[in-house]
Amino acid sequence: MQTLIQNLIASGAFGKNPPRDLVAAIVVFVMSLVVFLAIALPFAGIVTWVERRVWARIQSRVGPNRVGPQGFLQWLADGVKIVCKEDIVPDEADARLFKLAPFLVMLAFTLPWAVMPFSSSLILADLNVGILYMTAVTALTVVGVLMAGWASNNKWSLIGGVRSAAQIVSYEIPAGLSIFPVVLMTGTLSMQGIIRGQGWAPQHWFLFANPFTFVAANILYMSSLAEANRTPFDLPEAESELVAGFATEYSGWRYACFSMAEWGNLFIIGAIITTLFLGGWQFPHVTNNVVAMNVLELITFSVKVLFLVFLSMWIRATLPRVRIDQLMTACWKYFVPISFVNMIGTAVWVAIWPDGNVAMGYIMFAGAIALGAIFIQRVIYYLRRSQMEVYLNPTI
Amino acid sequence: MLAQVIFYALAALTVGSAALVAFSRNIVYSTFALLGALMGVVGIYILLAADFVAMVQLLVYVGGILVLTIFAVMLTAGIADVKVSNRTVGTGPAIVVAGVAAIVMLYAVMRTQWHQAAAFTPAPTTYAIGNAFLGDYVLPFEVASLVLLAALIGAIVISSHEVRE
Amino acid sequence: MSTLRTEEMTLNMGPQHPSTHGVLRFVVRADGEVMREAIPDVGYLHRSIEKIAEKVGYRGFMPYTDRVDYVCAMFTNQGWGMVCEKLAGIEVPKRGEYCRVIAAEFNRIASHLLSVGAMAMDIGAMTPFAHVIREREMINDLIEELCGARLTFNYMRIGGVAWDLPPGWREKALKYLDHFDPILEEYNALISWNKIYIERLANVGVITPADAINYNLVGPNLRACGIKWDIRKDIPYSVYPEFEFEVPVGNGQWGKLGDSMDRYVVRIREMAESSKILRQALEKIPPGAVLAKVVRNFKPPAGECQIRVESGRGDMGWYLVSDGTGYPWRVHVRTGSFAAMGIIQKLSAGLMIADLVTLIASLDVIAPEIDR
Amino acid sequence: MEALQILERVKNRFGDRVLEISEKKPDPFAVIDPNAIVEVGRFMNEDPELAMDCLSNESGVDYKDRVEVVYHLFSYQHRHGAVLKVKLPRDNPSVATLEGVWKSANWMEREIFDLLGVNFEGHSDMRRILMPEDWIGHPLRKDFVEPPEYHGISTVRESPIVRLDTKKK
Repeated sequence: MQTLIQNLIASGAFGKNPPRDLVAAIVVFVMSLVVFLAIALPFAGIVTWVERRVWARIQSRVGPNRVGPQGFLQWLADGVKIVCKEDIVPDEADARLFKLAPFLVMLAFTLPWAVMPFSSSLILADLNVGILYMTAVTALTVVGVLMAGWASNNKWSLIGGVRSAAQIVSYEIPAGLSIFPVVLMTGTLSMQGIIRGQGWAPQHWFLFANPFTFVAANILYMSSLAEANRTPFDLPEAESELVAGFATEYSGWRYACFSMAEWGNLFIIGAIITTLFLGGWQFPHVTNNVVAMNVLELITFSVKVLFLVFLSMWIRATLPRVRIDQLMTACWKYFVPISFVNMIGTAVWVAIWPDGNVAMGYIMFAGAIALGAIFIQRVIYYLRRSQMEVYLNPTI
Repeated sequence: MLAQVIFYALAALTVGSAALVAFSRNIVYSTFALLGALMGVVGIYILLAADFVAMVQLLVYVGGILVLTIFAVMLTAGIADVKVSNRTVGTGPAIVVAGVAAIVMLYAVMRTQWHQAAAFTPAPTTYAIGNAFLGDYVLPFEVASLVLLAALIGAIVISSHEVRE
Repeated sequence: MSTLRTEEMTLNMGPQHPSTHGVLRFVVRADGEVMREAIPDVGYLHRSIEKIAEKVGYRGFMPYTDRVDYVCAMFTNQGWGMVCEKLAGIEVPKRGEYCRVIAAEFNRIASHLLSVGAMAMDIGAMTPFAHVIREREMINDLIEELCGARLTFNYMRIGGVAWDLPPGWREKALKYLDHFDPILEEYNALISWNKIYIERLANVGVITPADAINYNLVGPNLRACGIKWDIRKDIPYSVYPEFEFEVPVGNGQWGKLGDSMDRYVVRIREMAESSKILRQALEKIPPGAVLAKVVRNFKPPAGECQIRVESGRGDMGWYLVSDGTGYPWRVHVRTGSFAAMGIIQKLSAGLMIADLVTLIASLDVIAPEIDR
Repeated sequence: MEALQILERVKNRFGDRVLEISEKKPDPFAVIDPNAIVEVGRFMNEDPELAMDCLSNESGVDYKDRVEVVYHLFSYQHRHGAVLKVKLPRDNPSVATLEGVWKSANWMEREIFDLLGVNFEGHSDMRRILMPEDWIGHPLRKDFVEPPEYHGISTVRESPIVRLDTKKK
């Protein structure tokens, strides 16, 4: 190994500064590994636990609370269990593609983390085309899903795969179009550049910059849920119709790959929307200490993303699933045209107010607060109504 | 040196996958092999510091066209069985055509005076591409858009006709 | 373009499928997502209960009737009791009838709750199921206190019911009803008026009134087609004439008359009506015995008769032939689910696969009731 | 209309093809000539005064010397019902299907075919419905003997109470 590296250095493979470039390459590799192992995997695991707890609360159950404090280590236990399970490849399946598919899905799940803007300095690679990269690599998922669906040699899986393909391809269009208003306003595709275009205060977020971006943010969130196969768009794995869709025949760690990618994608969705519309890691400049600032920014970013993740759990626990024709109708007849209007509207808006309209920001923020207040009032109303202490069985 | 290694690896990936597309008897394998070919091209674009084009290639070809191709293949009769295969037809004429094409291309390659570009520093290309589209090349760009629009309207007309039937 | 032809796919749905409500099987011929036909294949839960009846005698058969429809076993109990009483001419004491009605109506609510929850689950929402099970558990608690069992009750006897209401039970039941009525409103807010639910259910599986009668659909499925027909009102039995209640019918408010949404809404409304009946019954329940004097070795005279009970799944017909011995000569149960399954093949053409799932759920079929 | 009036009306229309009217309580019934059952059914369905729009129940009974198919008809329009019967020989019982009159007959006749072995002529889908396709015999026949095993699955219990300790060897 050492001789190989020395030979490579000697041959000039690392440019003019061999040791520095080599170190840089190794650092990037190790950092990718660390980010993946230390953030992505545990995050996907912990989200399963959070989801089960949130779900249980909404359904007036308890949820997993045995392993560790409040059941926090449940995800580890589940992970160990699922890895120990037998990895079954059905006899009639196409073994090569069947085994390859989870890797593709994992690849699509891993790649976006390279441009994840955790804070002003905590980013692996601030790519010049960051947001484009993010949407492009997440599109790889669908190839894996289709491959899994076909290779399982199960008709239900095939239907799940085909549904997934139709769904993801369709919803990529409104999702992509909803990114453009922000790109129009900032003139950059870089994640950090977009975040720097916004302020820390809500009225400076692109979410409230103008009515078009507000609509675009909502469309992007819904389309992302559809791309990530989340309820109400979880048709590819609809339990009640297709059993588990493309993942029916998978077991053990291969199945874990699929579910991990699904839950990890929640974070990626949240990160995209936080970056584009919610001001990313922006935090008021309270200290000159760079480390402290970065920690505060990391916390800000995570809180925003986790709120969006929580929102998707809430949606999943509340809403039923739509039908495939309704899904397509929603995309092609509503989301796509509205996205186009958003794009043109934002272009006009930018032409009129090149530096943005702060008054609009305040108005829209106030409106959003009012909407939120009404919503919370409804929630509290129903919570009050369902408060009850009726235990009829004397043994309980 | 490293760049060369990477280039040849990517080229091998692209050509190998393309060969698999052509020679695989299983139509589904052919389709999935396209993924390798397209990804290889993405890698070559990145190697050429064409970041924007690489991403668009990934987004459009892998995320869009490849998936559409797979989708179309999945609608083929008998696809629910994994042992699907397609016959080779017209081997003789194909060899003749391919041979002629190969000769022409080889001739062109030999005759061309290749010149090596000077070393360049990678720089963002997005702005340049955008300016080119809406500056020097605005006419071809708009014409291409018009063609696409016509194709879209045509597709809608055809499909609505089908539905009415 | 006419030469373009897509391949039909034959799918096997069930018997182990999460949304076939037990063990049903469908052979689905589908063109993509659209079904050409779904052919039901039943019998996976066939236990020949009718044959068992011929071997175990009149009294011994009562626990077996629970297994005909374990989701609302009170009605099968009541049906068997009633058909024997009708043949033998036994008069059930007034309090016994009231106990029967109370137990049965509680069971009807539990059955409809399960139907609504399972339907929500089939459409893809998990939360309503957990909520309805919570209410159903409370009803099960009440019934458990009444008869000691939570699922297969075996509460009724030929000539009445096994036990009187326990002390304090009446107050508990009323307390539960006070809790239940607003909860029903909550379900409506959570499920019924949800846009996605309405979109998924409206205009799906439309049954015309003529078809409903011709295919012998019964109960909520029949009422959803706009036919105001309830055995409790129209061929009154037990003490139902003494209560005031409405018969909810479908009105096609969200789509066409007789679609899945109508069937769903009829069930929701019936729960409110059952609650009304229960309040009246708990108020008016007279004192007295609950079980008529029936000889231990029960032998009805030779002959035959049929009765119809309005169970959770609708009109349940019990046909009994006696030869005068201690063992029934022939028992036949005509159940609501059996008839409802017969119409699925007709309805399924042109629906989507996802709709088949909601269609089964909206017809509220229970596998053991089909197969018996 | 009362059940007996209905049966009288049918008797007036069909004469001696209504073989017998039993006035026995609680459910009177009429025995119909098996050859005329479709005609009678169609008449009762279409006659405006009877308007039997629903075949509420159809069941078969094995009486050891004959097999009877019992039809419980019902009219939602007039809210009255009637019971018809056909008596069939025990060997190869066969009667015309009523599927053409009431669709609900389809499944109920399949069930009778499956459990009692009555063949319904003209039925669109005469297959076993509850029992497996390869089952031999009709379980609700009085002389049906359960086979000791089905596809290698034993249906016999050695003793009603199997003592686990004595089974161990």
